[in-house]
Amino acid sequence: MEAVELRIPSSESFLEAVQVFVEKIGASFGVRGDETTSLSIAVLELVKNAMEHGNDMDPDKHVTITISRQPGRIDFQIVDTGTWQPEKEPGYEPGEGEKLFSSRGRGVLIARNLARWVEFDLDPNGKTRAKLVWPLV
Amino acid sequence: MEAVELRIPSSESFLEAVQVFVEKIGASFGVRGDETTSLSIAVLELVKNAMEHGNDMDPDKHVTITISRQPGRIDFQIVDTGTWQPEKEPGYEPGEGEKLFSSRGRGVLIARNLARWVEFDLDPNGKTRAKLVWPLV
Amino acid sequence: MKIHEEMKGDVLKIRLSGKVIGGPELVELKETFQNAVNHDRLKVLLDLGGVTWMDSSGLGVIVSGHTTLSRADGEMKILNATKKIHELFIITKLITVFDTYTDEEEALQSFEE
Amino acid sequence: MKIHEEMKGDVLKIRLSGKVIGGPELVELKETFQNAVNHDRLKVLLDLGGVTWMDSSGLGVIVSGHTTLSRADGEMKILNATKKIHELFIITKLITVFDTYTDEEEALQSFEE
Ligand SMILES: Nc1ncnc2c1ncn2[C@@H]1O[C@H](COP(=O)(O)OP(=O)(O)O)[C@@H](O)[C@H]1O
Ligand SMILES: Nc1ncnc2c1ncn2[C@@H]1O[C@H](COP(=O)(O)OP(=O)(O)O)[C@@H](O)[C@H]1O
Repeated sequence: MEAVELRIPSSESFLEAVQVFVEKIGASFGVRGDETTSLSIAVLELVKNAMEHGNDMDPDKHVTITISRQPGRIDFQIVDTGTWQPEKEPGYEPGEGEKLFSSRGRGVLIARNLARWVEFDLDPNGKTRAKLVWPLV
Repeated sequence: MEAVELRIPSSESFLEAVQVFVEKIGASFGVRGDETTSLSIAVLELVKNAMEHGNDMDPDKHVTITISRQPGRIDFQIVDTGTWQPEKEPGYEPGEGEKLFSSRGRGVLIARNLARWVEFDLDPNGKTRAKLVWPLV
Repeated sequence: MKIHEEMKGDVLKIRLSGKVIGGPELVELKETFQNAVNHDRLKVLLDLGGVTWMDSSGLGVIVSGHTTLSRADGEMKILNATKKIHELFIITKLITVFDTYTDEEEALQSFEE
Repeated sequence: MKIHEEMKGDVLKIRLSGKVIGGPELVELKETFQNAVNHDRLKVLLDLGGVTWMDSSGLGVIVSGHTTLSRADGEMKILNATKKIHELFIITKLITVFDTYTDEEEALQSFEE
């Protein structure tokens, strides 16, 4: 089966639509009950980062979300128009080293903990790609 | 602003996700209260047709839904992998001429009446494209 | 969608509520009509008062329910369609197929004639 | 998200329920904390018992509420975090910043010390 793909302009106004969409797609792929909200929160943390840090909230820049069901898991890819490569910065762990009393800096950490596996690289076009894997039990 | 774009495999299992997505996007574009369900029903009639008649429910064939806000209206385009051209068949009006007691044949008619404007053509790649215009008041 | 069945004399009143739209739930509605015929309940009053939305698949199941009943010499009438649903019946010309009522007593009596 | 405020002696109990996640609603929560300080209500017990979900933006507003209160020599404590929310506090190390309680009486008394 082909992947599900969603392209949206960088604007807060679409976040709720993306959230309910991810929940319903998750459910249709077998994510159970209230787990669908954990899933959508994890994915949304990465989508918000892509809009904010990757695309500077510029509505002419879009974020692409690709969702594909694999045996035992769902793969999510979130691609923005930036070129961020945290795994290339030695010792950098997003979410670590941020100040404890900052009101920011917890998105990746939360996504990673909810999903268990989040990593970043560049897609074939050289753009920032966040990959999130959601285990299906 | 760029358009919102959604690509989904032809499978009934995604219809609910598409429906809530269309409702939320509609709301974020200014469609009011319970009108969002009228909108999503109209769009879903066309999406179901694209999956069924355009793509033979083959999950390896996808349907692409493009949503863009224009002054005073929202434009929807639903593209499948077929080459249906009803406007080229003289006198053909989908929904008319179907048998009254058939359990099928009312989708386009309903979409057209809810949205006021639905038409079909081929997209630049020669594929069936349904266009639906939703007025914003 | 919720389906509630109730006998009113010899008339089976089937009350639908919620969204009557495409999906697995429609199978249940189809079976409800089939069951009515199987149990010889041939006067069916379909109360749509609680229906918030209906799409072409929902209408399709109601039409085939009507056909199933007619073949068995039964009859289906419609009660309490809201403005929105009534419009659907007009658009699709189904208003010429179904007798529609807004008053339950009147609808029930119409089966006696 | 719903916000319910109630005085318990000199402690302001703020009960949140629903989803505490990014969006316009968080502004209201921010203002609730600011108002508490403006009205000299410096002992705040934040009851998260009804919170179903929280994301990084929700946590961020709670942290900045804590900061606002601390600057005014006030204090914020947490009551009734569910397992899921408690885990969020552990993941983000905020568990080292906030005193958390599961018993309201105990929480209220802790402000007296
Ligand atoms: N898609 C991205 N593109 C560029 N930088 C990013 C991206 N995602 C995260 N970052 C960087 O990682 C940091 C940590 O992100 P996060 O933990 O979500 O916290 P926050 O978004 O609140 O700053 C961000 O401040 C940003 O510098
Ligand atoms: N995307 C499409 N591609 C090919 N044929 C289509 C498409 N959409 C509609 N049609 C044709 O128009 C007819 C009427 O469609 P519709 O009114 O939705 O009723 P139904 O889908 O129940 O047959 C369909 O039976 C089909 O032949």
